[in-house]
Amino acid sequence: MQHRNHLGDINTVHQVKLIDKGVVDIPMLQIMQPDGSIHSDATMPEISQELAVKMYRTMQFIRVLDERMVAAQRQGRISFYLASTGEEAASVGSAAALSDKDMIMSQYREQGALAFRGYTTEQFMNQMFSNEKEPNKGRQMPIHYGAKELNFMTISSPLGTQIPQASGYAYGQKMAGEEAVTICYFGEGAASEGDFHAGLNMAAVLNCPAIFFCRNNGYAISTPAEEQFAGDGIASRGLGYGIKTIRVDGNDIFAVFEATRKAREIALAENCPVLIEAMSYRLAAHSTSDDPTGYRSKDEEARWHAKDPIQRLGNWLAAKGWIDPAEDEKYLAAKRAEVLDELKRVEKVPVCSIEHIIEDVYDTPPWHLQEQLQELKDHIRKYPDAYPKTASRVKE
Amino acid sequence: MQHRNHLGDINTVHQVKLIDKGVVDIPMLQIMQPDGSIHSDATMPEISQELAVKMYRTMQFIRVLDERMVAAQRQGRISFYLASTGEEAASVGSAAALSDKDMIMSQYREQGALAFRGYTTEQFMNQMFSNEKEPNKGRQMPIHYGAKELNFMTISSPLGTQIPQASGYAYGQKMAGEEAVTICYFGEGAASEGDFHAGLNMAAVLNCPAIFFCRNNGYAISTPAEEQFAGDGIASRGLGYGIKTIRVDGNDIFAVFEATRKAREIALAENCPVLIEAMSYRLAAHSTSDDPTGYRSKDEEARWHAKDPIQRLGNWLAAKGWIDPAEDEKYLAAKRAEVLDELKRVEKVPVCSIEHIIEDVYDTPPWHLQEQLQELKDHIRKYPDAYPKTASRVKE
Amino acid sequence: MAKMNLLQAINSALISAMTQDERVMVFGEDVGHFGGVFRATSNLQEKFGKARCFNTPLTEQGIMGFANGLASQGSVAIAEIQFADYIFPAFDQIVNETAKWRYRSGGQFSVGTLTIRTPYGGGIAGGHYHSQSPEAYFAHTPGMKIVVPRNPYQAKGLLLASIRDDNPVLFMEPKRLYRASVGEVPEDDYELPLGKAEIVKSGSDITLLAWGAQMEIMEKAAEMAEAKGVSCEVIDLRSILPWDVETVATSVMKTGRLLISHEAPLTGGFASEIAATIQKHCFLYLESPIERVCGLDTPYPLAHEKEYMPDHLKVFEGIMRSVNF
Amino acid sequence: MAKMNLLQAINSALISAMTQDERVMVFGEDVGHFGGVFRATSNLQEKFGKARCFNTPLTEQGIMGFANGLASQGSVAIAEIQFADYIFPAFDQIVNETAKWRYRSGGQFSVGTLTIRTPYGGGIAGGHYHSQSPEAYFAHTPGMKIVVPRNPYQAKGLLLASIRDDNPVLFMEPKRLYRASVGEVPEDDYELPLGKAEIVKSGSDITLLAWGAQMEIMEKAAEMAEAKGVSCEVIDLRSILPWDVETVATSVMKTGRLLISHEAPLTGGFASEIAATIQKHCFLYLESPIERVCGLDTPYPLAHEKEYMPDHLKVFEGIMRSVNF
Ligand SMILES: Cc1ncc(C[n+]2csc(CCOP(=O)(O)OP(=O)(O)O)c2C)c(N)n1
Ligand SMILES: Cc1ncc(C[n+]2csc(CCOP(=O)(O)OP(=O)(O)O)c2C)c(N)n1
Ligand SMILES: [Mg+2]
Ligand SMILES: [Mg+2]
Repeated sequence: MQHRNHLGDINTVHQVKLIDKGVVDIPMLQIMQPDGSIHSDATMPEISQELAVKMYRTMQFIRVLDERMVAAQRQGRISFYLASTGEEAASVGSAAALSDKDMIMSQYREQGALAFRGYTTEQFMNQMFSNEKEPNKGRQMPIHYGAKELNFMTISSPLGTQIPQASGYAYGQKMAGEEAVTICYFGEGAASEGDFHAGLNMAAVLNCPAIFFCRNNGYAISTPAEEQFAGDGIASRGLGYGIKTIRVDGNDIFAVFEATRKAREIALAENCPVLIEAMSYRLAAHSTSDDPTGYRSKDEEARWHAKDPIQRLGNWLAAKGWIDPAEDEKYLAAKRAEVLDELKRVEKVPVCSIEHIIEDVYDTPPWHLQEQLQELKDHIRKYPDAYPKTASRVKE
Repeated sequence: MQHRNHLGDINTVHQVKLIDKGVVDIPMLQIMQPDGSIHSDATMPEISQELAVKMYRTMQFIRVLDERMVAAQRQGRISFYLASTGEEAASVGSAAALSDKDMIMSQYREQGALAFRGYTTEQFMNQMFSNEKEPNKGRQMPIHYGAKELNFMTISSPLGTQIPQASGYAYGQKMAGEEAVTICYFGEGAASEGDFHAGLNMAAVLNCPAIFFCRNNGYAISTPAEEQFAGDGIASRGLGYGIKTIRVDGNDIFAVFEATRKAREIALAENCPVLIEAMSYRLAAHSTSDDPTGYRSKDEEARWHAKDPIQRLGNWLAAKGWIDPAEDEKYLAAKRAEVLDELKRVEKVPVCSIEHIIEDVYDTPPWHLQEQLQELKDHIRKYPDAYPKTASRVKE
Repeated sequence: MAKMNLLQAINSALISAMTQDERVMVFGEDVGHFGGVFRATSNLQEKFGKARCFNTPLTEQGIMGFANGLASQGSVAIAEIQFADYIFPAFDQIVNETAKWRYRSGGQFSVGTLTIRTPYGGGIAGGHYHSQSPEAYFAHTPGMKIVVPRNPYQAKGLLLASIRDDNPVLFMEPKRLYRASVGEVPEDDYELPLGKAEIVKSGSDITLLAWGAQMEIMEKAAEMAEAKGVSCEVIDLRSILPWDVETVATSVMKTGRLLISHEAPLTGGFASEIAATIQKHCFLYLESPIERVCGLDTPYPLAHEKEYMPDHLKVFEGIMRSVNF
Repeated sequence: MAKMNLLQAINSALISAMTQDERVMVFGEDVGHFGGVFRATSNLQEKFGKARCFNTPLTEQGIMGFANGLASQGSVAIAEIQFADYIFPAFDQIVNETAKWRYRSGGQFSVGTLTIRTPYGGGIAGGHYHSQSPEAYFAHTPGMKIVVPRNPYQAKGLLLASIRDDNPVLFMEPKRLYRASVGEVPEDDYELPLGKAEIVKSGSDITLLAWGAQMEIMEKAAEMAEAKGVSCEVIDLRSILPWDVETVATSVMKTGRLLISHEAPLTGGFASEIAATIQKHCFLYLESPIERVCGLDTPYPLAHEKEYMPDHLKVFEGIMRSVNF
């Protein structure tokens, strides 16, 4: 093979040789079969009962949360929601293979990773109700989480921006001598943004210990993958950047775990990025603003329902005797109740007081923002009925 | 192989399989050896004597033009110049394989393609002196050519922007039913821009008959290719986009010709883009503002001087008996004289009159620009000595 | 005439344009079969085929690069940016390329046949990434035209004019009004002039100037002020670039007062340009300082959206400040 | 003290910052071994190693994305954009990310340790892609600070303050002055305040306001005006965002007149914000309309650069228009 990142001599051919996508085969790692059994020639990663059950329960919790919050949105209790149904194994399995010191930079469909890190039901609720208890101070739309203490970077809506950012963050970790990597999640749609290209190329050239984790779930809102790219998925791009790449069955949590574990090991040992493409399917609508019936068939959805990642791990755990299937319903019921209780409790928590409107624009509010706040407060005091969320708390 | 642009089933492996750049070998097409002889197992493209000599003379002309204009810049006669020394075969060879109807969108180091299309010495001079005879009206820095009648899009300085533009242009040609493609030239440095990613991906997905022609000349100003990317050149990226790709020896004009001819054929027949990576070396300084002695060795330069593309074709032509080497010096001397004569003549041509300062911002100058022009003219009339280029021609 | 909401008016304009000229193409994220996330491009793919109305990959810089190339070829390119908040990755293609294409080529080439459609503005609980009003970022860019309609009738006529104008036009659609604003719209093809403001209501004490969704607010505030005996002249600027200084200046010379309002942050918003120009043109006529009632100098908030918005009460207060100066 | 040109002052500031804090990193196109196309980063790689001063691939959006991530991690990121004309591919990363990072996370995360350095402005025969002054594009963006020095002394002190300020700063360097402006600069570390304008010369008849390379022009015009008996107060704004309204307003209340000048096109330039604000603050003090002497509303020309520029003659004419109003 030829490295063309130098100017040395290079092998020649004397007839046109077209390189086309057919030349490389990028199969997908699968350890656990759709029925929950392990491939006979697969090496199971070392996973304790405690960890396996935690992975399972986290997926179940997320499934419950997603269902309840979609319903809550329909009832008008929150303005927006976005479920990860069908893709829980991708985010939970990858998060499980990380260290808590690793930074997570996510897109928006990785609630599983966040829950795995320990984000509580109450924290989820606070964020979705944009209330004053939320560390992001109610500034972002529902599902745009962020938690410094969990090393989970606050989510940004503009797609793809976190990709070169992850390269920079990882570079900083390396310079600081931390034994930590940055994992960056994104969809196959976001991978079309210029920032994807910039981020992966820079990570490769600047030797950044980052894991680029693409959730290829077949759709970007209504746009199917075949209108998004013409190559062999996102994995085939790794080659062009000189980035080691693993394609994995995104609905097989063990495969996801193992790929991520391996990627982390390589990233740290070799100070380099690794690309993972997890093949999965967005069983849910894109978000509560979307209705997929207009752009895909029930048939297609049914095929992927059959590959449900939670069921798959459940089967394995049950066969192993690590869970009692009878407990499942109890756990789900308890989580449903917990979510509903928190929801009811949290929806009464007020939003931040008006003082916060000018905070965090700068490290401290400059004089002009203080002036604008003062004017605003005077105005609210004059028309308290028009600003019910804040008026009662406006101080001099 | 697996296409991941659908959601069908996919082959699996049960152990982690890392895909790394080593897995594909992308050799480089070479037809003519550095000494000018043809590889015995190569198929020579059909090239008439007339065409071969035109290619040769165009390269020679560009070499002369570059030398003279670098000197002119040193003398302070023009403000800026940028030579293509060492890379003449890449632009001339590719342009020779095109139809005149094909649109050329270039970066800035493709004066060879422009000269091949018929741009005259006088036209080159007019542009470099930003004078009133220049169709771009003296609005752009030297070397930013543009010629509608030659289907040569006006060059833009911001790097990479022409790449997605070429996809759009080609799409338009296809929709208009034209038997024509768009060729888009860019450097390996510009290929790091997000626009590269967007442009190639869109061309692949939207089936645009475009040829993306990367001149990999080892440097982007001072930045060597190994600090630009870590993959196997730019060619290896074609795979990720599902774009048919050819790597070619950029100093072998026959290989460049044949690759481009083939690419054009495929682009038109299959309505798809083709990527060509031409391996070459920027023998010149980046531009007259640059001095490469600070960042690369004389040795390295010498190795590439030995691969001079003009010499190579000259040897072939001489062996073939299609040129008389004795004519060479005459031709060069004539061209040198022509360039100098035009230079002297053209440097006296005035710049556009002041009226043009507000033109072409919009289709017709809106009232506010007319007002600004009026004020400016009044001002120039008041201080004619301060604006010597335009004052004498300011009308009421 | 038919009753249409603003989305339907946009859709009707696109159908008109595509029917009349087969070089017209519509593209962007999700605009194809799905008809766009707001459904402005509904049925276009069915009617005109996949080659003329198509999804693009998810890349705004790519969409605008592609659009520039397509327009320079002579096709009529109508590119959608899904939210104005996501236009920034395309900023270079717009500001350095679209706007300078004709100029740099001495008029040899142009992208005059390009129109960029994008939904903008707040009031939909969208927070700082689904509520921005970025008109001022583009208004500093010679070579662009910028147009903002206030209702369905204006939307169809201005969009058709934008598509056919031989200059690149950024057409910003007030998404808060997409379904909320309903009105009579001719089913036939018609155009409204670019670069011309419209006096929506005559008055004598103060001129109120805005555009797009903010026009509703101005009218509401004007009613409040009229109840206090203040006669308001309400103007819809309609075109941000080039803008109609004459209509505004003539009005201000009559009323002696000017209030401008937009949702975008105060500092560097387009109201600043208007104020700077009008204080010069109307210096001797101004009876009080020009008022700007705008968004705060913060990102667009979520929980405090209501407080942030330059609503009718703030505009009303501004009017009273101005007349009581 | 040592005599330095503006480039040397920048280089000296970078050396100071990198010596004092090992978390400081400098990167961008060609800034490594080569020292940058203008040589502002000369010898940094030799002194501090390739890990702390390095070339990036050629991608401004990547540079700024990387810089955002690096700064959010706690490193001190100094990113160079080779020319301000090429900052637009990074517009999204700056406007949507850099500027909103702290806000959207409720202060949990920030990129306060980020500084973006970029050479701007005309007068170097660079045409429309090597001459732009894009400060106004960024000035409409809450969360950013924008700083422009006028000479070597200012450059070093303001750059060090920018690097250490806990907010992202866009530091724009007047490239026309890189070698042309020479002055005494302390070799030691020092900082000059952000957000504060400086009165460069006191006067009583008119206030002249500008920043960066334009300050030279103002001083030259002021001399011409003084010769005609007009006493000029000359102010260097230094920080475009947040800007020092108080110093400017106080001056205008004294002089009664204001002229603002920048190279960027008139429409939507930062002079508009200043004019809009000052006409409000100083309404009863203004004796003539606020004058803006700026670039034309066209791309920056090449052949007609001299004619386009707001030179001392145009500023002088503006002064006389103002005092003779
Ligand atoms: C820059 C930008 N453009 C457009 C959008 C609107 N948008 C939100 S999600 C989405 C689709 C993303 O698809 P993908 O990356 O595949 O992630 P998935 O939703 O499938 O998880 C789009 C277009 C955005 N948020 N940011
Ligand atoms: C967007 C942008 N960034 C930076 C520059 C400054 N610049 C001009 S040429 C150049 C290097 C380009 O290298 P490459 O693409 O390899 O082309 P080559 O000069 O080798 O032919 C740079 C950085 C630019 N013109 N545009
Ligand atoms: Mg997706
Ligand atoms: Mg190069």
